[in-house]
Order: sequence, then structure tokens, then C-alpha cells
Amino acid sequence: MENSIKIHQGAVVCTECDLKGDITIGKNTVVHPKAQIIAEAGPIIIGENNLIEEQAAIVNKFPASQESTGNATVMIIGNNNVFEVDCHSEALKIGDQNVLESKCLVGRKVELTNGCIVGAHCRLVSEECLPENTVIYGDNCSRRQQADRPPPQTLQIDFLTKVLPNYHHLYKPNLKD
Amino acid sequence: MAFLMYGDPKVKYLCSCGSMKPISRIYFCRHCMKIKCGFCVSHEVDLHYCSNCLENLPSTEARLKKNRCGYCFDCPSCQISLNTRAVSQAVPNPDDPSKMLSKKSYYLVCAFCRWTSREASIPDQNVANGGWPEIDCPNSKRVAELVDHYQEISLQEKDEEERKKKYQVRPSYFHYAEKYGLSAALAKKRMGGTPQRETRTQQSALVPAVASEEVEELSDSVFIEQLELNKVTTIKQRLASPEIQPTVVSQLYPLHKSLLVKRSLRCRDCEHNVSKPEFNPSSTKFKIQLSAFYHVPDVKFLTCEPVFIGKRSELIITVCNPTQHQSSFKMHPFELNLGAKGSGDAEESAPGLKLCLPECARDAQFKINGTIKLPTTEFQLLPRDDTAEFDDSNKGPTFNDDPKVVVWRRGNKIALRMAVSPDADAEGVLSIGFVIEYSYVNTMTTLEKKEPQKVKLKTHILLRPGPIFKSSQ
Amino acid sequence: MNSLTMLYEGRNLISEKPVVVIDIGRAYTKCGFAGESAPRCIIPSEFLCKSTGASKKVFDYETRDQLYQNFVEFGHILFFKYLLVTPKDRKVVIVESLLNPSLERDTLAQVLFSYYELSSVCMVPSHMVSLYTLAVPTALVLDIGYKEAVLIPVVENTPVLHAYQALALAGEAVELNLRKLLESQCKEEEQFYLKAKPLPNSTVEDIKVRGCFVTKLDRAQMIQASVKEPSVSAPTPPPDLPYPLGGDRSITIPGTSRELAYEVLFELDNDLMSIATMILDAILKCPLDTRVSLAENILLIGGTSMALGLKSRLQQELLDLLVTPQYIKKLALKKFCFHNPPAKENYVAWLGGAIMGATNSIVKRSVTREDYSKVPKIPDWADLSFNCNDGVKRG
Amino acid sequence: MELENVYYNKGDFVETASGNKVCRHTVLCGSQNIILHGKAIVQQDAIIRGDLANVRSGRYCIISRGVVLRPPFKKFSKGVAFFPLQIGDHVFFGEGSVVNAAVIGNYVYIGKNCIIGRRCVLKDCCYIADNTVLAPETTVPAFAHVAGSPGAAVAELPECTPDLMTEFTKSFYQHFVPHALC
Repeated sequence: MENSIKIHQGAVVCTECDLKGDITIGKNTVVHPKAQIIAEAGPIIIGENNLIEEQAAIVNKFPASQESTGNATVMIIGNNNVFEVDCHSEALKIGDQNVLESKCLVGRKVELTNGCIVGAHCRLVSEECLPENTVIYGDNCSRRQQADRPPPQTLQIDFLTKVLPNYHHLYKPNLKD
Repeated sequence: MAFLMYGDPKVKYLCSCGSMKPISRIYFCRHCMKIKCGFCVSHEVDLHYCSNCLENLPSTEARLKKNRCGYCFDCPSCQISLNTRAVSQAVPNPDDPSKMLSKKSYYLVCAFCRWTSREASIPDQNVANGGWPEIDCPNSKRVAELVDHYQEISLQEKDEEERKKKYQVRPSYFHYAEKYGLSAALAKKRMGGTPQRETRTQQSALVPAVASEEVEELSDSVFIEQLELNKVTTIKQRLASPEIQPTVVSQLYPLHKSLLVKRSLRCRDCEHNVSKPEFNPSSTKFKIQLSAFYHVPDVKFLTCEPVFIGKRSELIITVCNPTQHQSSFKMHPFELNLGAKGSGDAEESAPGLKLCLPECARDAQFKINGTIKLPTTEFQLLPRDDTAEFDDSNKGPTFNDDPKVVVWRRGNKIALRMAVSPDADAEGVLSIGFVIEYSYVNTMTTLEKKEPQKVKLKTHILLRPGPIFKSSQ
Repeated sequence: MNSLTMLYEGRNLISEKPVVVIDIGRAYTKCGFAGESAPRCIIPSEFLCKSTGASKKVFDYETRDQLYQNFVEFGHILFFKYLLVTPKDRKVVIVESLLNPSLERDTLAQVLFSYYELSSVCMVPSHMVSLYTLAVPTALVLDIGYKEAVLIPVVENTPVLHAYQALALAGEAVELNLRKLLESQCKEEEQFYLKAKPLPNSTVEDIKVRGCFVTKLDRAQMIQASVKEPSVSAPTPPPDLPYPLGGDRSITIPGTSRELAYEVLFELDNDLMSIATMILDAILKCPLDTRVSLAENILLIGGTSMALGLKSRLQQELLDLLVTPQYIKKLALKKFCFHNPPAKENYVAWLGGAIMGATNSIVKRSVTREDYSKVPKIPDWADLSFNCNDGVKRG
Repeated sequence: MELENVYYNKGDFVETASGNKVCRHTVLCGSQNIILHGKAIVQQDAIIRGDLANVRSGRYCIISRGVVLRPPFKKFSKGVAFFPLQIGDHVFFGEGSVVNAAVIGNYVYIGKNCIIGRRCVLKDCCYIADNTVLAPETTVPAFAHVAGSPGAAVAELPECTPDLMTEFTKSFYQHFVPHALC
């Protein structure tokens, strides 16, 4: 598999993370060291202002039934999403302002619309499209609808954009707007 | 790793009440010289505190606040602590409407399920702590009236009974009057009614409840409208506020956080405390704490060869002296009648005969299904020395140990080798026991005994080294 | 807490240690303090078993010793997690069902006196004491709890014991029925899944509480008729309810299951018994001159009676049954009236105990630790009529 | 139960003068901001984010495989910051736990795969069972045994917890030894 990493100007991507396949990373997205983005079954396109923390895994992989034979499926991730430490997402479509909390697992058949939160340790692998502003939390993956979307982490991203280059080697952005 | 806090399941101590407990969960009452456990000591509430702000509340205040913290709230949706979040809004300056001022306001938010006080339509507050509107219990007034009403009746009854008694005991009313002096009130009472009673009857003009023929009909909308599960509360959410029991999510209201308590534990035999916490809820020190961990030799399981029927296996345990005094110990065979003794206590304590009874043997239904060959010699153990860690010289007395029995010694700890073998018909987990007789220096000074007393004590220990295999193939 | 409550309740608080009031139900336990208008907590009657690490129901026992342990463990939760008071030397009111096995009440008394060293225990029958919330002397009290529905008419503060009715028609029966309905009415692949991996009880309870309701009589009759005769068409069922099972999958609860789950309480089974016939049969067993006032003073208590639409359905059923051959000649009743006690149905009995516990009458009705140490017994219901007569006579 | 020896390859670990044993296969970002006060063990694949803010730990801290120690983030009305993460003595972090706490006291045990949310405060002597999720800004009082998601107190720890934890961490350190030369 050829690696083709496209990074927009303004994105901060540490070299100490695992990028495989055809990946596009949007403006002002921060990828922490030890994050994994694996585009095995098709390209992964990540939008703007996303936060991808260490050990987070975003994987576009073939479903178990069709080992590496299916057509390429594009995984699209919108803007202002947060992928917290050690979360694992295979969802092909993620909208805007979603939060995937630590150690959650989101399966390939799940679609996150906008403003959804998948809580820490929650395992969501059913085939469904989460309505906007759904919160999934707790031992039994309880659900509720919240009034507001989680706020975008613009300030944190600005801060990290300043701080991370002092400590880490970064990939050079290779796409201009 | 739960063994850390809940003790090694392989080594248990027999409590004087018949329970089998790990050493971390038993106490040593220095007055009775007996082992006690959480089950057989008397628990008392010592202090109330809030687990979120860690403030401690005097018990009267805790009572008045219904055991809830005045400042901290729980999420009505998922029952964890709510956080206060500040937002600043720009508001026009009253002095100069052309300029804007930043004004802070606060609302409550749950960091787990993301519930906010705004969802309950509670207006944001201007101060960070408190000022949140309270929800009234809709029935409290009526209940108070009912309580008053019935209290009247019970007082009336009491009066009447007393009157009856008086008449029975003292037929002559004047005898009574002589003693206390006849007052107008008493005279009236003799006439038939007490003045108090009259006023009382007036007060308790309680309207009895009236049943109604009108009952709430099931709305037809349930047959047509799609039910939104996310808008209906769960039973846990309902029961979290018993007086309201909201059925829809929009009625959820922040709950004042329940307080926690620290308990002090008291030996039921001698009434002395075996554990009493400090005043500060975050302190890890105690005013009194008599964990057996600091007084009774700590027996730990080290290794055991697989256990086969008809075969001897090698078992190694360690014994550690936790006290500041040199100690010696000797091992004796387990007294087999012990299990019977435990349940015997329970029968002796037939209901109600004793007010404070040794409880029925809990886990004492253990079965010994093997034998253990115990060393016959007495072993000396050095006192615990906290400075040993920094001392590399490795000096210290040498003991004339039998290398067949003693595997090693380290400071106040000794490792012993023993042979175990299961009974011919044993199955499941090998379970063996022994009695450890150890010398204990009691530093408690009493009126009669000023000097530390050196005594010999016995403790029963049960070992469960591992599963029994049928044959050694 | 409004100022009024504080005022009233404060009075009780300052005077002495408040009396503890406990109602240990099969499914949920209500506990709090006398004089207060609601219990401090309503919690599942279960505890975490230390040896297995799983939760264990209080009434899940084989031997008396086990029950003793259960009560001790559960008592720790009540006293040290919710009530936060030292049990020693405190007074307690226990609200219990008249039909409680004496093994259970004796064991509970033993735990309370000898383990927790309470100073006095007052055991009050739940049906009787519920009348304290109304201040009426006569009512027909039907307690629909988890295990069974128990009905006892109370006339002039005296329970008419020979008229009592008890049937296993309560929360548990509804849950069992719901389980059966789901296993037969869900989509085929879901049925398969449900049979392979039965839903945990807590999930069935959740579906019952959040998704089910008691339908109207006319609809219920139409559905019944349609089952018997295919020519009759059933009414349009309510909408299906998608229900996520954790994050792994979701099932669709059919509208018919939602509507029919509670029907088990009203279906006239082989014995022709339902919760509605319980009421009529009980009234029939009561003296003629009390019947009208009983029918016009029905008090529903217990958690299951909170089900959406249950009260109105019960009323419809009663009126409907009146004209059936079974009752038409025997009962000359015209209307059925229901009380609205100042409490939610699931803690009415507790509230009764809390009101009674705030008065002096508990002193007289309690068994003290001293009494108990002499005669280790709690008066049983042979003595009950005596017990109740002098307590509440003037209600 | 006495702990058994845990062996490691001598080449994989660095032992510092103060007795810290740190695996080479770890990610210690901003190592100048990470202070381990001696006799700490940092095992394979652990990540410590000193680049975000200071991380200080006391003596006898055991950081198991795959643990992430990450100073917590806080938004103020004027700007943002990462707070230092402060850890006491005799603290154990179980495999795969993610720790975003502000303060962790002494004698704290954190089980496997726990998530300690942002700015949590864990007082001395608390026990976080395996797979617990603590919501952000939770305070765990002393002697609490917390479990579940969201984490809630389920039991109390024994009074001798400080000594049990001391014994446990010291013994763990003593039994963490290199493979015999071969």
C-alpha cells in the first residue's frame, strides 16, 4: 500500500504517529504523537480543527467478511471533532463537533451525525445513524439527547499548535488552501 | 489485584465471631485480646462529610440538611457530581449604554452525561455557589397536618388512659388534689374535658381525604405518537428524587449531594473502640485504629506445588511480625471442633436471649480436607524495623534454624516450608488450617498492670493453597 | 426544602432522635424518618454480596441464617449509606405486609434487636397504616407491588381479614408476560436473539416502566375478540419502539407488546380472577352496610399501580364487571372512587408509617429491646386486631 | 500473597541514580518536565506527556504497560492551560489506564483500563477498580473503593491501607528484577 499523506497548511501532525495509506488532514487539525490513522480499505479524509490524541485509532479497514477485496470506501471525518486518548473509530462517516471519549469503540456501521458524544469505554458497534446531539454514556451505553453541542476546542488547538512544535518533530504541511 | 484490599483469598483468619476474614479486614481488640471483624463490632456514625467538597458537617447540621450537602449537587440523570460552569455574557453598561460589560453567570453541568441545569429550565445564577432554586415537596403541608392530627389523637388517648389509671389507682380525687393542689384546670378536667383538649380539638380540624370518581384517563396520544425513549426517565432517575419521581427528562432537577459518613467501630464485649477516624475527612490517620495487621503475625502464602490426591506437596508460607517487639511463635494443628463451636455460638444466642450476641458463624462452614505437617519448633521473629530499608549492613542476630524448614529470613519475616496432602476423598480446593500461638506484648497500661504484659495468644488460620487434582498423571 | 417543611420537620428533629421508618419491599425498599413527607431513599432491595461480587436480593434465601445475613448486609446500606445514623438505641417503624411469613418478620426483629441494638421496633401492617395518609377510617386498600397484589379492606380502622385477597398479579407477572410477548412478537431475527440471550431483568423492567402502559378497556376487549375470532379486526397498535440494547444492537419493541404487557393483570384467567375481581370479591365478603363506602374509598398503593393508565382501566373494569352475571345480582354499587394520597403510590405505606412514627402512639405499640430480651417475639397477627384497635380508633 | 518476581531485559530498562527503572520503549514527551522522585517503575509503551505541563510523581510509583499520564486541560474565561499533574508516593497505575487527573494522593491504586477524567482529585488511600471511568472533575475521598462507569464508591478500604500499599509497591519494586544473566 502506497502512503499518500496530504496535510493542509496549519495542521500539526507529529511524526511519532502511525499514518498509513491515503490520508488527508485538514487545516488546524492536531494529531498527537502515537495516534494511529490507518487507511487500509480506502482513503481517510479528515476535516478542519479536529483533535486526535495519543493512541487514538482511526481505521478504515475492510469488514471481516470481505478481506481486502471490496471496493475502496472513503472515510470522511468532518470538522471540530475530538478523538480522545485510546479511542478507536472505524465509522465511515463522522460529521462535525463530535467527541469520541477515551477508550470508546465505534464500529464501521455506525454513522455519527453532528454534536454526538460517545462516552468513555462505550462500545458502539450496532448498525445505526446516531441522531444529532446524542450522548452515549455509562456502563450500559445509556443514551440521551443534549440541548447543546459540545463546544469546539479552538482554544486548545491554538495552544497545542504553539506548544507541540517545541517538543516534537512535525510533518510538513504539503497542501495550501 | 483485588487481593490488595480484600485480602488474599488463600489465607484467612478466624474471627472470634466465627467469620473467616483476611488480615486486612480484622481488628485486634487490645482489651479483650481477641480478634474482631466488621461483622461483629458495633458500627457508629462518627462524622458526616460531603464526598465532593470534603467539608465535614456537624451531625445536627447534617440532620437539618437531610444528610445532604448544601453546595454540591448530583446529576439527576446519571447521579454523579455536577460541576459549575461559568459563562460570560456581554451586557450593556447601565451607566453608559454604549459600552458593554462582561457579566458572569453560572450553570450546572454534568461532565459525564452532559446534562445541564439549563435543560431543567433553571435560570443561570449570578454567584458560583448556591442560590439554586429549591424544589418544594408538593405534599409536605398536608403531611404535616396529618402528623399534627394524629399526634393530637395519640395525646388525647394518652390523657384518657392516664385518667383512667388515676381513677383506678386513686378512687378519691382529693387525694390527688392534696398532693398537687387543686387547680382550675384540674377541676375542669374532672368535669369532663381538659382545657388543652378543647383547644386541641379545635386545632385538629383536619379535613379527611375524599376519594374521587374522576381518574386520569389514558391519553389517546399514546396510541398514535411515537414514544421518544430519550425523553422518558429511567426508574433509577425517578427514584433518585422520591417525592417528585419525574417521568419526563425535562422535569429532572439537580439533587443535593448525599453526605457520606465515617464510622467508628466498637468492640461489643468491652465497649472499647477498635477504630475511630480523625475529624478531617481526608485524613488517612486515625484516633484509634487496632487493625490486626499491626498486632497479629501476618501469614502470607508464597508458593505451593500442585496438589494431587495421595501425594505430598510442598507449601511455603511466610510469617511476619508486625509489632515493635520481638516475638516467638509455634504452630499447632487445627482444632477440628472449631466449626461446630462457631455454629454452637449461634444456637446459644437464640433470638433475644442476649442483647449483644456473637453472630451465627458466617463462612465458618468450611471443611478441612487435607493435612499439613507442621514444624514442631518454636521460631523467633525480630521486631519490625522501619529503618531496615536504609540499612545495608545486614547485621543482626543469627538464628539456629533448621534449613529443611526455614527457607529464608528477612528482617522480621520468615519463610517456612511444610508438606501438605489432601484427604483421599477430597475435591475442589484444598483447605487446610493451623493454629498459630504467638507471644504478644500488650503495651496497654491499665490500673492494675502498669508494665507491658507479655502474653501467649492463639489464632486460627485457614489456608486454601489451590485446586486438588485427581491423580498425578 | 421549603421553609414550611423545615419548620414542621425541624420540630421533630430537635426534640429527639428521629424515628427511622423502613418498608422493605420485594423489589424496592423505602426508608427515611418519621414526620417527613417522603422517604430519603427508594432503593432496590438488594446488596452486593462480598463473596460472589454480584448483587443479591434481600429475600433471596434458603435458610434462616442466610436471611439473617441478608438483613444484616442490607441494614448496613440503609443505616450507613442512606440514613447516616447510628442504629443503636434508636426507634424504628417497620412497615410490613400482613401476609409476611413469620420467619421473615422474626428474623428481621432478631437482626434489628440483637445485631443493630435498636431500642424499639414497631411493626405496622402496610394496609392499615396507609390510611394514616388519608385520615379516613374506612378504605379498600389494594397493594400492587412486585411479587403479588394484596387487598385488605379496612373498616373503621379495623382490617377485615377474612375478606383479604392475594394474587400473584403484580410487577413480576407483568415482566414475565412482557418477556413472553417480546419473544413471540418481535421480528424473527430478534426473537432468535432474545431466546439465545435472554434480556436481563433490569432491561425488561426498563422496557416495562418506560415503554409500556395499561390500555383502555374497549381496546383490550377488541384485541381479545380478534384473537378468538379472526373476523374481528384488532385496533391499530401503538407505534413500535426502537430500543437500543447497550451499544451492540437494538431491538424494536412491537406496539402490541407495549400495549399488552399489563393485560396479565386484567385477564380473567381460568379461575376468573383479576385485580378487578379481587376488589369486587373482597367487597362481597364485607358486611352489607360497608360495601358502598368501601367502593367509594379505594386506595391503590405499590409501585406497579403507578403504571400509566392503570387507575382508569381498573375503574372501567370494575364498572364493566358489575353488570356481568357473576356480580349483577350480588352487588348494588354505582360508582368506584379512588383516593389520591399525598404521596406517590410506591411510598404510600411508608408515608403512613412515617406519620404514625411521628406520634406518641408508637411508644405504646412498639416492642422494646427489654421486652424482646424477655420474650423474643414480635406480636403476630393473631394479636393484630387488638393492636390496631386502640391505635387509630379515632381516625 | 507474596508477589512473585517480574523479570525484564536489562537492556530494555534504564535505572537512574535515584532508583527509577524506566523502560526504553516508552514515550516520555518533554522529559525535562517529568520528575520521578525515585524508585519509580515505568513500563513498556507508557506515555507521559511532560510536554503539555509538569508531571511529578513521588517515590515508589508503578506505571504499568500502556499507561497514559496526561496533564489535564482547563479552559478559563481568559485563555487556556494545561495543569501540572501531581502524583504522591506509593501509587500504582494498572495496565492501559488513562490518567488526566490534577492531583493523585499517596497510596492510590488504579486498576487496569481505567479512565481518570480531566482534573480529577484522588485523595490518599483510594482504590479505583479495573475498568472504572471517573468523570472529569470528580473528587474521590480517602478510603473509597470506586468502580463502574461513571465511577461510584462501592465500598470502604480497610484502615491499614497505607501500610498495605506501601508494602505492595515496595515489594513490587523489589521483585522487579532483570533476567538472570544468560
